[in-house]
Amino acid sequence: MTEATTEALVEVIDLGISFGETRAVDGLSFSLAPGAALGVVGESGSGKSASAYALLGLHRSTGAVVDGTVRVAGTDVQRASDAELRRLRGGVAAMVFQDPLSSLDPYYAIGDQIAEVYRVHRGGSKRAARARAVEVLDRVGIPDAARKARSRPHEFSGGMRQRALIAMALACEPKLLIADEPTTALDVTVQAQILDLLHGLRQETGMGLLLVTHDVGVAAESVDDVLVMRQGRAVERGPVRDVLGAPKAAYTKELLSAVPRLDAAKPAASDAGEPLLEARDLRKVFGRGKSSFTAVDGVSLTVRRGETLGVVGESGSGKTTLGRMLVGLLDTTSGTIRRDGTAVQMVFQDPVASLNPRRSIGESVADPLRASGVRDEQRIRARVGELLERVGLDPDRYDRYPHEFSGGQRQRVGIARALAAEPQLIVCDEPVSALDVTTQAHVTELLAELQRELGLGLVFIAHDLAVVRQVSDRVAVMRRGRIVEEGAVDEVYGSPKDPYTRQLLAAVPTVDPVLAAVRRAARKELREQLREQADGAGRDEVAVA
Amino acid sequence: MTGFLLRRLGGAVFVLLALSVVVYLVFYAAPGNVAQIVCGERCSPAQVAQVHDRLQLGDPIYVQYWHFLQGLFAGRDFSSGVGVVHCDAPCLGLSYRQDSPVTDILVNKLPVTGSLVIGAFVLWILLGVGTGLLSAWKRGGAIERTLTGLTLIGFSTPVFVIGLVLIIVFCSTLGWLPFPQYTPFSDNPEQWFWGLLLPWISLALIESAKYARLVRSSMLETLAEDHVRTFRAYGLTERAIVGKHALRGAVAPVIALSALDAGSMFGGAVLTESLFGIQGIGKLLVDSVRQVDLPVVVGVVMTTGFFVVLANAVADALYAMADRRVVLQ
Amino acid sequence: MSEALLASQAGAAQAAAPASGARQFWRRLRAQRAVTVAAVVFALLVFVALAAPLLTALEGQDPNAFHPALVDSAAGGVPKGSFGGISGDHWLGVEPQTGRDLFARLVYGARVSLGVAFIATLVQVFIGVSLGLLAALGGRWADQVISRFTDVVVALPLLVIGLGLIAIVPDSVPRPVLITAVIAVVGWSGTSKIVRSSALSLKSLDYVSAARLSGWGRLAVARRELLPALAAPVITYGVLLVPANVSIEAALSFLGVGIKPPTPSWGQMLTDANTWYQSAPTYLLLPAGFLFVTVLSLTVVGEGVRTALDPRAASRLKVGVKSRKDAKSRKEASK
Amino acid sequence: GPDDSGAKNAGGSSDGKPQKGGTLSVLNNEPQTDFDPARLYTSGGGNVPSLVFRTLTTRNREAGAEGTKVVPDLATDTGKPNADATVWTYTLKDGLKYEDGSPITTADIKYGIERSFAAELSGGAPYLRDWLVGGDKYEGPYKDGGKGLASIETPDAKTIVFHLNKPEGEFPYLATQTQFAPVPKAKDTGTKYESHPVSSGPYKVVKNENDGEHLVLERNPNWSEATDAERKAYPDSIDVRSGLDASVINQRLSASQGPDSAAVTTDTNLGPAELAKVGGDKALAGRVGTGHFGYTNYIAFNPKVKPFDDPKVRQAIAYAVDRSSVVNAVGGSSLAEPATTFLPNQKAFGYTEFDHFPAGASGNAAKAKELLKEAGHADGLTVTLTHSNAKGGPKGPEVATALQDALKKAGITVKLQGLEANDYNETIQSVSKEPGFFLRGWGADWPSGGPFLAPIFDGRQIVKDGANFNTGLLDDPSVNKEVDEINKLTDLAAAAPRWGALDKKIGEQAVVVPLFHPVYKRLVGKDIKNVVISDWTGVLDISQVAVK
Ligand SMILES: Nc1ncnc2c1ncn2[C@@H]1O[C@H](COP(=O)(O)OP(=O)(O)OP(=O)(O)O)[C@@H](O)[C@H]1O
Ligand SMILES: Nc1ncnc2c1ncn2[C@@H]1O[C@H](COP(=O)(O)OP(=O)(O)OP(=O)(O)O)[C@@H](O)[C@H]1O
Ligand SMILES: [Mg+2]
Ligand SMILES: [Mg+2]
Repeated sequence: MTEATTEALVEVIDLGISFGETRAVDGLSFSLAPGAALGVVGESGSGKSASAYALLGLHRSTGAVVDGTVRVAGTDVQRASDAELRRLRGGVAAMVFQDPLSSLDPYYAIGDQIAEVYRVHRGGSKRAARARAVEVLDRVGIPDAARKARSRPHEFSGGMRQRALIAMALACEPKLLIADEPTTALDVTVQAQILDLLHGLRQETGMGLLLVTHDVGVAAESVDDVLVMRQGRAVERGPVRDVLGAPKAAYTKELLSAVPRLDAAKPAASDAGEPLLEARDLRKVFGRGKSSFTAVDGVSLTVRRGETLGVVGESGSGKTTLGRMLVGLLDTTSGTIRRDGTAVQMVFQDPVASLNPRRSIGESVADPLRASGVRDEQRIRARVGELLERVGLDPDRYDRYPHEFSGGQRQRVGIARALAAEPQLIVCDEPVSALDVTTQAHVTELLAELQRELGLGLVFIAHDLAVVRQVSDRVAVMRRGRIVEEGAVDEVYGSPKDPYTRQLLAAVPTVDPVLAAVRRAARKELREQLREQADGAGRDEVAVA
Repeated sequence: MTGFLLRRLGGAVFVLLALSVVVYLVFYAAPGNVAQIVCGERCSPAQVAQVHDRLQLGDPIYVQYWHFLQGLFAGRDFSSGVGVVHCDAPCLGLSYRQDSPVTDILVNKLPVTGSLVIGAFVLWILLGVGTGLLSAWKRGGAIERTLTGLTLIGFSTPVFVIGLVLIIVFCSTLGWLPFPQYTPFSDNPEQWFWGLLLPWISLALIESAKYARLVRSSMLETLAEDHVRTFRAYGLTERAIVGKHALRGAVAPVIALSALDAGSMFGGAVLTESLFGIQGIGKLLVDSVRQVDLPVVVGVVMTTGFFVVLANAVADALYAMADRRVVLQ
Repeated sequence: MSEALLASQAGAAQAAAPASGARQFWRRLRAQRAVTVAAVVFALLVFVALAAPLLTALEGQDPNAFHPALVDSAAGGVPKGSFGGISGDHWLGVEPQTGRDLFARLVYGARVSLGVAFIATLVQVFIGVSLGLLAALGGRWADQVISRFTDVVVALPLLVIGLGLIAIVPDSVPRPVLITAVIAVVGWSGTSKIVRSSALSLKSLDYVSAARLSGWGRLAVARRELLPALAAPVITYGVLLVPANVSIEAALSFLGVGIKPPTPSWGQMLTDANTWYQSAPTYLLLPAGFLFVTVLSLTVVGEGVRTALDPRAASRLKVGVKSRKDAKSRKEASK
Repeated sequence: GPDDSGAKNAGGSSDGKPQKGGTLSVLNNEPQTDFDPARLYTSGGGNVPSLVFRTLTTRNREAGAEGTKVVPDLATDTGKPNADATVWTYTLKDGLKYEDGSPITTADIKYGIERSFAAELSGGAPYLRDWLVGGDKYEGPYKDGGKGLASIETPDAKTIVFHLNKPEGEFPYLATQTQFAPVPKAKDTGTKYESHPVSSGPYKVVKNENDGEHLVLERNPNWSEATDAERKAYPDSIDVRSGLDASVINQRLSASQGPDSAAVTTDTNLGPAELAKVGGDKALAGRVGTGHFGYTNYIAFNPKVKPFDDPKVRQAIAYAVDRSSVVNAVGGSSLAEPATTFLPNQKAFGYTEFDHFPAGASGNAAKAKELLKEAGHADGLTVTLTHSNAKGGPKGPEVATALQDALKKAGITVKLQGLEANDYNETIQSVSKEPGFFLRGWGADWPSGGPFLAPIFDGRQIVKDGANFNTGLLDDPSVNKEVDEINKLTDLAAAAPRWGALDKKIGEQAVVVPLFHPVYKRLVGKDIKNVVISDWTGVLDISQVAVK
């Protein structure tokens, strides 16, 4: 039963997790002291999320088999009663899920959901809980939090939903925060802000942090120790400085060398061809009357054959909305889009929602093929298998269902599906945000290859500036529904004109932990500056971390 | 919103007219000599002919229908023998058998059926959703199996069996409840309630089974979704998760179905009404069909139609409120 | 590539390639023992219905033969003897008033009730799903037209429809066909409403958008993406249509468009038996029991199908997990 | 029947003399939709209506066979006929008043009768139209320009004279019907009159909700016991609720809780299932009243349809009929008595026992087969039996299937054709559409052979283009003549045996096969006293019932 062991907040010994015949985690051991931060990096599908789940006993009665010992804040998670587990969950240890976009109840206001969770652990009146919800939403940088707290999840952008989930976790002031890829949908400034917030909380409240991430830079900025995972096992473990500075394991070295660099540009693009898509003066207004909100405001752009247009920008700036309008999934409020029969596809930002849970991923990928009239089963299977393989998935998993895949794997399924029909234009909405750097490199390479071969046009929405630079010919920077800067990628990155672009570039995390600390201090200063500016302009959309 | 209302209004007019046309056509084709039935078995052919004339049955069907439409929009006059009965504008005609305006008859019956339906509705929603909730919460256990069994018994037993058993047990044998009887609410609310309790219960027992099953299955679907995992991971009790988050996912089909059931029940829960001696619209319909009292049948069917349309409009509005992703059409 | 099939690490021999969707469905279905039992029960009922002449021949009774001597005429016609006159000749006793053999009437009744009610249910579900989907996906006009048409059908009482049919349909149309058609026509609206409302919710989901982008038409999107998700409520509701249809069939016989007497059906037996439940309880309990067993077995099968349709249920059902150790550790884990 | 008079075994549980006061509840199935004396079609003035409407004559309110007699009501006697019974004269008693205290005059009775000719107020019995001189042409007081019907004379306010177009010795029976109730012309509101008819009887209408669904009657202060020898009027008020389900009525009466202890029903029999229960309960059995109303259910043939044109086929069917299963189908021997005569077995009808085609209790298949063979149907015969779809009724599928099974034994294959009730009536009552073989029932408008036999077997009553009841299309001059002869008799006791003889004679032709006579079994509340069941109505007379 519960012993009064204070030393370790988390104690994992010889953890193993099997899903049926798949052994996802095997012999994993680590511990975490109160107030400490452990980063878990590694290959997509290496069992990071599965291990994180085990800390809260979330595998219980799902059919997954867990062995080994897991102790969190003195509670033996494996043996704890349901009531004990409930006390642990949220109150002692809170979790931010990897797929934040589908992790909120679509029917309830976001503020209410946070308030509900808060009241379970902290009690108090409904009013107080709502106020707390607004407070934490504000802390994670949701502009106009009091009003936005009344929105339903579908009215939030991807990054906003992710932040709402972080807010939910923080609302209860847990002793341990398990954050599974908490910043995948955030632009670098907001990401930095969140990471700083977590850092601050650790210092203030002694919160322990288990940060699962594929972004080595993020890990470098926020944790003390790193655990590198591959194929369900730990391959290397140690202080962040040592592991990232002088990696021992071959895999770690490989990983580090694959980290995209801000200065690595795309190899000279083939000559841009005729325009595939032309958008003029796009506007999108959600809602009506007083509660209306202009998500996209007068955006014009052109995408040509064989060209990649990178779109970066603030979370909630209208990137997804724009992307959906471009492919025709969303009606425009005004403006025109000329597609001229271009075959378009989209990689959705939320890989969970974009896959039908009842159809095997092979079938989902095969969908565009079948739609285009291919009937030969053999051919379909072969083609799908090839696509799966090219995005780094085992073709034998054709008949598996989405819930059997890790976050990064699902994202790749989505890419494979978009590629299946050989479209002329793909709008990729954060297509590699959940992928470890090696896989990421692999996928971007694949896209580049197809672009060369087929003259594919790409709209590449991402928050990772390095990746965008790597894949794009031109880049557009969005903020508050507008394109604030657009141009050839080298120009924008080399000599940014808009202050916002400059701020973005400054916020890119670095792999060097020492440099990271220096940057953090610099950011704080910049933020203060910016706030003064904003105050002066009568705006206060920059949240205070 | 105004667009929605206007469209619905147009829809309602269409539904009501379509219903009246269908009823006219059916009764035109159906067997049964109205004049003979109204006059009585032993009327002579001459007397039958007089009645035939009096009811204007000799006119071709479209003329009769035209008169009906005229009555609907402009009112009509009828002879009472000693004088003239005027029937005001939304006039559905005069009952062949009762010689009073159909609208008056319906207005008398509406509170009766209304009381029955509204009470039963509240009860069956509570019972159905409650049972569904409980069986989703306690899924896989003995409680769930018992509940499933009970709801299915409820559903596969006809109302006259359930109703009669209830009467015998609670009224005759135990004497806990008075024998069901309709007392207008305005006369005596307490008697109204006690007199209608058993009819409500019997209807609810039968109707609720559907809702219980449906709620349960929708909830199980929702429980498999990702967002439920979030609340589990935040230590919410299974009860809270089932009762709040999973239930919300089950709301859509419940709203849709209850609108349908409540609306169509305004056309009368015929069996329930006749078993419990509640003289509502259902009983009126059966009697009128039997007596080939066309104006009343048209009136009843149009009333039902009206409530069906109304209930659906309310349901759609509610539904759009419940799920903001759905736009009101 | 980097994809890790970790099975080998777990020491398991080369894992069999996962089966195709349909095969997995069957696997998940078969993993539920209650479903197998229920399916057998239902199959037995169907067999009883099909083999009615054989079974009654075995008993040696005719479903329509009167036995006035077996009932107590002065007491209103209650069957003589205990338990509704159960004897070696009359396995389940006899009907009050007429003395007809209950067993024979029940097994013959199964033909009508299962045949008509079941087929009608299928037709209702088909119409309901089609129209519901059309309303949800076909745009504003289609929705308006279908919804209002549904209102008209809902508002038309069975009585009026019955009368209309008596007038229109010639006698040459076989009764069972007519009944099935009538029941189907009056009873699809619930399904259609449920399908419409669920489809409206579903159609805003990303995976539906993805399918649309793939180039599928509305119909194909509905069939491929929405239908599987709609199966749960539709099956649940559809199962309940069976007893409802049995009652409609009984009601239709009042209107003269039902099965012609003396052919028995459960619905009519229930209707006739209603006042008898104090004096001759078996008369009511037997058809009620048969109907209940039918509905229960269908419910369990439906529930099983619903579960099996959900791939996420596979792990819960532990399909493919054979190791005993797993089961043990799971037990531990859950306490 | 003579052997089981309802009054003997029925009665309340508490003893003592009946007292005035209290409220009597009437729990009924059918609402009193017609409460206009012109529209009512009742035997002997009806049960509830006769509390409000007094008529020239009325039925004798005595138990059993005594109750089949006609006695004076408003009139001083049962009528004075002229020599050939074509003119009938009545004189009113003194001191007769309406509920508002105004006097009742013969002009009002004449007006009441005239009203019944109006198309607006149709529904009554056909006799006035058929018997009164000029009755077939008269269209009622609303259309006659104030002239009235000349064949009714009111020489003064107390005297009324009826001129008939043929001798009718049974006119006093007719004068019991509600059309003979006075209606003051000034108070006539046409079709609306029924909502508040002016009372001449011991009770007046104080509430009439939803077309007779709920009636409340209270004492009429202007009714004088002295002028009314028949109605006892014990309760102070009477509350009539209708639209109740038969099984619920019987439940309520047997439970007898609260106001239901002072409740009766005038229209709901014990059902077969309930009989079985009542049989096992002594206390309950003591509260059951048994009565007989003159009614016969029978098989009707249309001799114009093959093979029923052949008397042998009809006789074969008569032999093959299994009356015990038919009786069982309608509720068993307590609710029906097998019938071999068309006339009910009551003296008033002139019942004469006969069984021309003895089938025994369960049919004589051998004899039937023999006859079929003679008729040339040695290999059996297939016929269609048309029946009503109304469940549980005497013309419904239950009886039809019982017959089907019985005839099968005689080698007759019966196909069933069920029709919806309206359709059924219209079909069997139409000379052109009439099927060959169907189920039918006939009840007496008053307890005499006349209204029982004439409509069914009198060839002059065949209605070619309307509702016809002579379903056998029998037009036998000797039958017609005998009907006329008996109608001339004003000595009803002498007339009765002649009706019986006529029945026996007609029976030989097998144009109908009598099946059974229904028996009424009615439960009363436990506080009900003075239960009187006459053979005229077969049910307890609520004008005699007391609740204290
Ligand atoms: N329910 C499940 N059934 C079967 N296999 C599963 C299930 N959940 C996860 N897996 C498998 O277990 C492995 C580990 O998954 P996990 O989600 O922990 O990966 P991860 O390290 O978080 O990867 P990513 O970075 O892509 O999110 C993957 O190979 C995945 O396919
Ligand atoms: N259906 C909707 N109703 C109301 N507001 C919406 C809706 N969808 C999006 N919004 C709002 O529009 C803005 C832009 O959203 P969008 O999803 O396009 O952002 P984004 O640039 O993709 O952000 P992220 O990088 O966080 O995904 C957000 O402020 C969001 O709240
Ligand atoms: Mg993961
Ligand atoms: Mg987005």
